[in-house]
Amino acid sequence: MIRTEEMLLNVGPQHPSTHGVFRLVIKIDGEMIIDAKPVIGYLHRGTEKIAENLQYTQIIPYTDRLDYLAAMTNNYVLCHAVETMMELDIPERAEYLRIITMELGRIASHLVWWGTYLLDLGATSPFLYAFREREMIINLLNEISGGRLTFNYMRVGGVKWDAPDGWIEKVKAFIPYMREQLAGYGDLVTGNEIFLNRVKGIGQYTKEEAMDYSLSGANLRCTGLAWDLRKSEPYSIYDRFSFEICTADTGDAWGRYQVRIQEIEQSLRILEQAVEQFPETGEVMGKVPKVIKPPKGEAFVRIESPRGEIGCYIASEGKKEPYRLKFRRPSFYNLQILPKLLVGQNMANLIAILGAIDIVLGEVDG
Amino acid sequence: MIEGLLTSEATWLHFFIYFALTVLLLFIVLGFVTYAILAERKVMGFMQLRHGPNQVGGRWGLLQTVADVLKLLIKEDAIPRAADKPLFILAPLIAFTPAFMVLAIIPFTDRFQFADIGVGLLYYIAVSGITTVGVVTAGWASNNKYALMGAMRAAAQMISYEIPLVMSVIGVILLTGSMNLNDIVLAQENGWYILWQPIAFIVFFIAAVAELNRVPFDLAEAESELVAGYFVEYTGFRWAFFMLAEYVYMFAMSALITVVFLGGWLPLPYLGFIPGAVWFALKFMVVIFLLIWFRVTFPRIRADQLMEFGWKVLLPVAIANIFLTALLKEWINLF
Amino acid sequence: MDEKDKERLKKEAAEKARAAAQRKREEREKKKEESHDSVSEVNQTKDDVTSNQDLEKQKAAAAAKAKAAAIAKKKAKEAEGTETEPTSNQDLEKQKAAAAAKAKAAALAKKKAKEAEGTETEPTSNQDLEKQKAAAAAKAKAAALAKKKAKETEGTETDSTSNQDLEKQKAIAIAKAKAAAAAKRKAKNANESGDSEKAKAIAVAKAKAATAAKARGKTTQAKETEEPEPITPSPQQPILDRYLNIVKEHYKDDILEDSYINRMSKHVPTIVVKLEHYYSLALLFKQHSGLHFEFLSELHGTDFETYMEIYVHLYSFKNKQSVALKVKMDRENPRVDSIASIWPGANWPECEAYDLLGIQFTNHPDLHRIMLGEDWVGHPLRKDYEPYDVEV
Amino acid sequence: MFGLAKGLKYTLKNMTRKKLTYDYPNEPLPLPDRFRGIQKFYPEKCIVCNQCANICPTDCITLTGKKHPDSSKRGKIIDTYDINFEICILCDLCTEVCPTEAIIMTNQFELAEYSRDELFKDLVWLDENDTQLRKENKA
Repeated sequence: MIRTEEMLLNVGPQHPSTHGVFRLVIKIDGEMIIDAKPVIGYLHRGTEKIAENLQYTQIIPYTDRLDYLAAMTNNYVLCHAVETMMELDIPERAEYLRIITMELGRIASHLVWWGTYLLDLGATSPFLYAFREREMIINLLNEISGGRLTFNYMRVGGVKWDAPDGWIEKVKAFIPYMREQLAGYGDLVTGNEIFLNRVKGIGQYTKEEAMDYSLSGANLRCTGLAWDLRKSEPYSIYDRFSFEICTADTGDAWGRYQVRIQEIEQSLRILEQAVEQFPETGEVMGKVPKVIKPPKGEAFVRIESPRGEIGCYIASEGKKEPYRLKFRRPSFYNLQILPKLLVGQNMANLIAILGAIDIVLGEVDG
Repeated sequence: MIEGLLTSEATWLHFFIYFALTVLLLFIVLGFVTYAILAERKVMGFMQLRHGPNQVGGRWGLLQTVADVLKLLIKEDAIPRAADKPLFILAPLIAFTPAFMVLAIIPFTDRFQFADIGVGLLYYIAVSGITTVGVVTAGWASNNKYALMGAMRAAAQMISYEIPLVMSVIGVILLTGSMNLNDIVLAQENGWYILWQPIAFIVFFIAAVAELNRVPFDLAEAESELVAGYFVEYTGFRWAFFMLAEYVYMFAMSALITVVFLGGWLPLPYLGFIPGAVWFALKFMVVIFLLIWFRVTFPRIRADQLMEFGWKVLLPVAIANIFLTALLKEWINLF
Repeated sequence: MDEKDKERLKKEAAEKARAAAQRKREEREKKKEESHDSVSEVNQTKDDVTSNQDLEKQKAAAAAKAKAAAIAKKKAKEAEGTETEPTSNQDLEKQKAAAAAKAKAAALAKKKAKEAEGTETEPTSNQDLEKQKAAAAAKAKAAALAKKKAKETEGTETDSTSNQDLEKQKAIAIAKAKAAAAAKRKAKNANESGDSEKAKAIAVAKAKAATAAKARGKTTQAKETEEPEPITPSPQQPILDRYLNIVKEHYKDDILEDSYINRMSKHVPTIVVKLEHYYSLALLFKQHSGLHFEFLSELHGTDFETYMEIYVHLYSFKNKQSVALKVKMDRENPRVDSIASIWPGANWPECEAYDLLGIQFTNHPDLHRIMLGEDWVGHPLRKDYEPYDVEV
Repeated sequence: MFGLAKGLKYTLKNMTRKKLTYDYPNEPLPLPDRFRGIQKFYPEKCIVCNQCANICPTDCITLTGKKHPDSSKRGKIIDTYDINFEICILCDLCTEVCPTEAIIMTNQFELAEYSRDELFKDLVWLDENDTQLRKENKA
């Protein structure tokens, strides 16, 4: 028997594969992980505290910076919470614009995940292919909102801008293009034996464990539970579109991969229907009081972000500023299961597991 | 001609001629490394819908690597305080020197070869193994956990893949009856060994990629896992030495593959008017391109899978190939 | 004037690191008031801004300003008080906190006594000025809180307000007005004794705030009494009833503080449980087949100034139903059972609540300051949080 | 093995495709009209209503007004106007609330400076920042 010594290894906060400033203190025996302890908070900016001194409109730019890969859904969840409290009616056209931008954002977010995950696994090219498509989405969103990453597009009661001329046509043209590229992704990665060996059976958990750990999004659906708030608790106008909840039944990184790739397809389906049904004319801003003051009380709403269930809790005193604002940040909840998954794995799997959870540190740290 | 110098009278003149030729080779190799890096970046760029380097040295970025090397040379030489200093300094040299030593036995053309020794193939494999020592030394001396893990991975990988590498060429040696690289090339006049020994070629190529620590076998420096693996603490010209060693090995290994399986400088039928050096260069470049292409396409294999693949797949296949070749040879000899 | 103003501001900044925004607003507001051409002129040039809005803003700013000033002053005084004690630098923060707590407790007690009496003890001696001031501030605050509470109960009780309620509110309003008056008087005293401007501002602001609050209270009261809202039973009501029945089956005594449908939050059935039964009810919620809330969607805490609250949003995939479980606890020593052993997903959210609000979770597997680090002083999401180091 | 071959084919096919990179510093990036770049300020349009400073989520705008020099006219004119680009998040809210469109966004986004102090832009700088202006400020 060889005498081995355990050592403590700091993965991060500056590590190429932790997707931000995330630190993981692992105890390893050789390359085998015995214990893992995530350390977060390096990107904590106190959004919730800041928000207590801001009017609702002023908070929207801050939400952009939580999950900076899918800022549209963050914009939406805040507006949705306030609108639910105030029982506002949103104009049809604004709802469609919201859906279209959110689904575009979802595709963009999944593309970034796809690219960076493959980068974690050592393949450099998928990253650049994914960013080729993402760049097109970003350009579309830039055109409509004026921002490439932090859109600040939605407002309580509607959206800031109407779609510019020809924008809907551009989205329309993008859909078949994206489908074609997805097939290419399949050729490049999905069938690749090395890749399959890296992800199959890695980071596996059961449905019960997933529920226990409050996982959501693809992390939950990969265990076979068909749970997507867009379908299960339809908000906005998602009930008008036909699409499927993507699931896999393996509960491992491969399942999560499949779910996310399928979700891109389903988002394209929603987009297709949305641009088809897009109303010709109409307002993009509903009738909203000049100063937004939700009535006294509290509300918690949750919607489906690319990373899972994003929620927003507002306690209002009937003032311009929220008394308490709290975001349920899916990455934060999803990351909790990591130590459990890591024990007994080796270094290479660490990256594969962490990557498959799909965290955004801006969101984890809030 | 060069070979003659080795056996000639030991005079200063001969020594200087030989020395000058060696320096010439050194510069050729350095030139190769410079442009191999550029080519790799360019090809990768093109495959990834980018342009690659195009700022320094015109549209094709011809001076990009030169600029990079200059930058590396004038960079601060940082040695971690807790590092084992003598070993830390020594490690790049240990890793780098064998890379040049193996070049001596490679017959680039029928005349341009520095040492035509009888056991050329064996020499190559034996000497190239020394580099692992340098890598492990670097990993150990850095006093960094990532570096240590990278070094251990490199050592394990090198040992595992050296064996199929050797085993696979035994088929070729059986057919040739010699370990001399010149003989091996000449034996391919009626057909390259890639045709006679396809299994050996595949095994050898895979093992060679692993030996070179290139994607999909780049575990030792796995950027996304171990940050940079064994040379994570190295900067400046010491780091450049590791890089140089890596690319010189790429040069040497591609040359070896060309010699052993692709017929070295031998021309294709009816195209004998093209000089051997050109043929060699062409075949050589195909191999290099293949390596780069792999790098663009594949994800990294996992450490345990790498071991499994080496011992459970490549080695049995290589051994089976030996038997097959032996049978084949006997069968041919019967008639 | 400007210069004076600025100087004062600087002084204030030195003694407190208060949100810069408020200060700025205050300054602007002051200037606006002083210069002859004020809001109305702006209004003339642009019709976007209504005077009403501006007024409101001003009022809010003034109130905020006054509050900030009061807090700062109180703090300074407390610091003074503690100076006599042997202090070492490193202990300072702790002491300050302790002193703050003490002072608060005292104020609370006093306020309570006063409320019970329903009358006001007049400030008697000049030397006690500071104490009185603090008391007055506390009183005003208490009155506001009481009002808030009253409103809350009103809001939650679907039946219309009773006479008793009305009376209580009236009493509160009176008390408040009195408090304001007292504050003003005291401010005058303070004026004579030295720091003039600030105190005046405080008094004015407080008075204004008080009247505004009173007015608001009256209007809401009127509304609520006049038109009892036409209540259509919520579609979720049967579900809540079912929950309550199950809870009743399992507990003999009443373990719930409250239960209602939160119409504002997509009609989610909301249950407020008593602190000591929080854990067992959570366990029941997870394990009972009729409830079966296997998914913890959200857990967070909130500081409601009079109490702390934990809000847990649960969901049952089996029954496709959700529930909001709330528990209230003492603000000064917030302590609650951890439910991380029931839902492992509650682990980090509880750490977050501990970190940002200082809520202690007993039996938590690994309670640590997850966001800010162990060396952070204070709990930022508490409403009385003061940054340890002055912002640069 | 088949999957590997497919991947190789895909990358090889991409080798001859059109390159997608921007030649950025040499050619300006194509940006839409709505792009939120550094603000341009029109001092003559400003009515010192303070709305931009109030709406700013990061409080990076400070401004002061002075009396109109022409005493026959009422109202104020702008005296100083500073934006601190260390903390400005270019959220576009200031231009959204401005009643006279005295402040609008441009397509100018290059803000890198050698010193943080240089990120403090004053009225003159913001006035002179008049290239690539946004054409349509309100939807």
